[in-house]
Amino acid sequence: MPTSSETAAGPSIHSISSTEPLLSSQPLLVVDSLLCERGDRLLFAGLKFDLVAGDGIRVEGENGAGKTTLLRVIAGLTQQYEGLITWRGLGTRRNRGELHAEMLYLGHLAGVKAVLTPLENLRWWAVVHTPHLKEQSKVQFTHLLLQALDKVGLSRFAHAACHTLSAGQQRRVGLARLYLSRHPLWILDEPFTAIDRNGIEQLEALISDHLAQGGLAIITSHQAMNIEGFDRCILADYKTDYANTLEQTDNSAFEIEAQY
Amino acid sequence: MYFTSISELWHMAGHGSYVWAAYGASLIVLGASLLMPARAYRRQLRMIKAQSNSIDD
Amino acid sequence: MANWQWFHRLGSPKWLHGTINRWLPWVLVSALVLLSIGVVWGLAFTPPDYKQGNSFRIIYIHVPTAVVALAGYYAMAIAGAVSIIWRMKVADMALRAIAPVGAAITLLGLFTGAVWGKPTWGAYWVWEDARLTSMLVLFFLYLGIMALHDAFQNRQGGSRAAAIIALVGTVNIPIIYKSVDWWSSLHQSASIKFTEESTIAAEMMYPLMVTIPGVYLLFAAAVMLQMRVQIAHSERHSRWLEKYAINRA
Amino acid sequence: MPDFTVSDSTIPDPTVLSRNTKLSDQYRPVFSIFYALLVRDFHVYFRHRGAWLNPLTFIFMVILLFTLGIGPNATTLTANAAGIIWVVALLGIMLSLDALFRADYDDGSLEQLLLSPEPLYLPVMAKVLAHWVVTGLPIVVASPLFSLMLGISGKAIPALALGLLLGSGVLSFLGAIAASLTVSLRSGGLLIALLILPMYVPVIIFGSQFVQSAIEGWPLTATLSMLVALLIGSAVLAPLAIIGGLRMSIDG
Repeated sequence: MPTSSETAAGPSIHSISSTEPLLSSQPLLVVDSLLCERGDRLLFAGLKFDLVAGDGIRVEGENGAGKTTLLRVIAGLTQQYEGLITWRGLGTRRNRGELHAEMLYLGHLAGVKAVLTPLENLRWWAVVHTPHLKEQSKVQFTHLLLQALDKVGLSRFAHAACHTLSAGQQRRVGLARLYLSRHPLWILDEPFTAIDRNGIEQLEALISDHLAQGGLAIITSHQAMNIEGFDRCILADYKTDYANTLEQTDNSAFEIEAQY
Repeated sequence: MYFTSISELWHMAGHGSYVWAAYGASLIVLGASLLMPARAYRRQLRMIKAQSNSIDD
Repeated sequence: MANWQWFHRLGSPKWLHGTINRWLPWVLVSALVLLSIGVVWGLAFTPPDYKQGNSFRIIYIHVPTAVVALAGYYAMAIAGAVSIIWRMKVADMALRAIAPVGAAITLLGLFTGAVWGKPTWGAYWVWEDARLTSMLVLFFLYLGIMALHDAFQNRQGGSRAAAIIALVGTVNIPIIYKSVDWWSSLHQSASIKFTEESTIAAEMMYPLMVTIPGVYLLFAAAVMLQMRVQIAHSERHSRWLEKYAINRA
Repeated sequence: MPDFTVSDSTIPDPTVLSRNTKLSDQYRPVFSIFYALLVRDFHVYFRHRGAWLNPLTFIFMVILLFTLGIGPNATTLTANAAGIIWVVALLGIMLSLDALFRADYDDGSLEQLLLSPEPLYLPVMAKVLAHWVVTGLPIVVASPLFSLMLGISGKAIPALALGLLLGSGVLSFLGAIAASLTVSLRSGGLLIALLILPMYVPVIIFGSQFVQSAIEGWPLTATLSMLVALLIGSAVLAPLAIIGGLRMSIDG
């Protein structure tokens, strides 16, 4: 956990602690009395957790419990929820730009266009999500992209169309984004699927470094993850039926929501 | 009343079929737009009542 | 923050269900009274038009339906805007309720217009009549919204999509109506003149002043009935509805 | 330890951010996003030839069908030529709209685009523009051929091309609204037609009247100015609805 004073000479992920001391204990991401329905099935209600700088949380639940839904709700992709989510104290429903500027989301779909090459896929994504890289010359920018591809072992395929690559390789094009990203909050949905042994170890090392530098991570994964410092959010704890929830959360969600 | 007898009202000097066709259609359409949702509401309430009874007993 | 409470309570289906049950009888009765007075007055007591004869009496149902059809679409757009900006379930329900009722009334307007056209212009469907052609486009706009509602399994998505297309439709309606007017005036042969206002004697217009509000109120009643059905569907798990259903029997 | 900064990079090592200046305030790369998406979509479209060839072949075929249906007699064909070409062009563009967002939706890049912190107005504009270049522009370029097939001659040929240039833009922008609303649905195609054809009424009226008055030598300014107004209006307002539609579609 980096101290809240000036960060050490660490790398330049724009660290969370700021000039006026932001108490590292002050939560950056707060999720409060969250209720989600799928069709007329209640996924979870009253879900609550918060993350301070350097925290990681793993969402656990069997298939269909709502792991992906929860991640999409926090990422702001879904508006169909009751309850409150704040990033840096701002409600994410109304302040989407602030959250998305500092968040990287990797879903089930890698977001890789099969017609394009890995380099082209990274290029347009980097322009959209990592604007600070675009500041320098074209050559320098391409060099950075190739470097990221090299880190996921795709430098030989940088110019091959993605539909010629295997599913695992296509997912790694998605993962290459993590090496370009300087977003404090990472939301990764099943990042370890379809990756080989050393790929998993490399990714685990990357995530733990991200946390070490004061980043936050929300991850779902079927395999065991040996990254320390991860809390657990078990959806089953928040699973209730309709009867006693609608009455009680119906009002509380409205009251809280009204303030942000 | 402008018309002296009911049959005159019905014929309306030749235009009766058009006028009564229009008003007949209006009665059907406006009537249906009121009755159908009313019936659907009662059916839904009966279903809820049946569902709650099955849970209670 | 207190003043926001009533606004949010406005969003709660239980409050709306109570309000509808309180106001529905009044709206329904006054609609039926107004309509029956206006129709009987228009059918039996007003003298026929010197040019069109008795077929002009269809005006007392055609004009109100045409007016309410258009007003219904704008009401839907307002509900859509409210549901997009304040995300209120009630607005979604209103939008979902207005669409079928509006489509039915627009269809009625088309039918009465066509039936009125036969004795007056000699043909059931006269393309040069800009009002009728625009109402046909309006009917397709209503169908588009209903189709969109059905296409989505999750109701929230469907309501959002319908709200957006309703707003886009509202921006387009004036343009559509004006372009159809321009088009019909361009292609109007000398024999059929639609543009100048039909000169109906003043006292023949009075029944209209009664049937128009009558159809408006009936439209409102139908929409309320539809919304009540949706509340009963979406709140079927809630305990307040269960209690209401039981002691209502 | 993966090094976020590139060793010989000239990235200004950002001083520690104060609490309120966040990453999003520092950079405003909106136009570079517009350009990057435009280039990306051109790459995607030109990687497989079907993208711009299909609408064009569709239009030629339907003109053939119309001629077979109406009969080869030149006077009737020319009299209806303007209306035929406009309706056929409209259907050609509308049928190609379903693919506008669907490919991005299916492979997840639409999600990544919508997660951009910058306002989406220009990226959406870029996507519609790229789609228009692939579907609308070929129609405009091929329009002299349609005129010859249906007996339009003289000044009307460039008029048809200009009319289609303006009108196809309106058709693409309005159609993209319906495409954004139905992208998450399996049966999107027909629903797009049902949603957007009523909005195409003004384009059809002024477009075909513009060509008709060119054929008969009437003054063109009235219909031309209406087409320009429709284009500006839809180009400015449609992206707002498209963004709303896309955010709703991935919300499912």
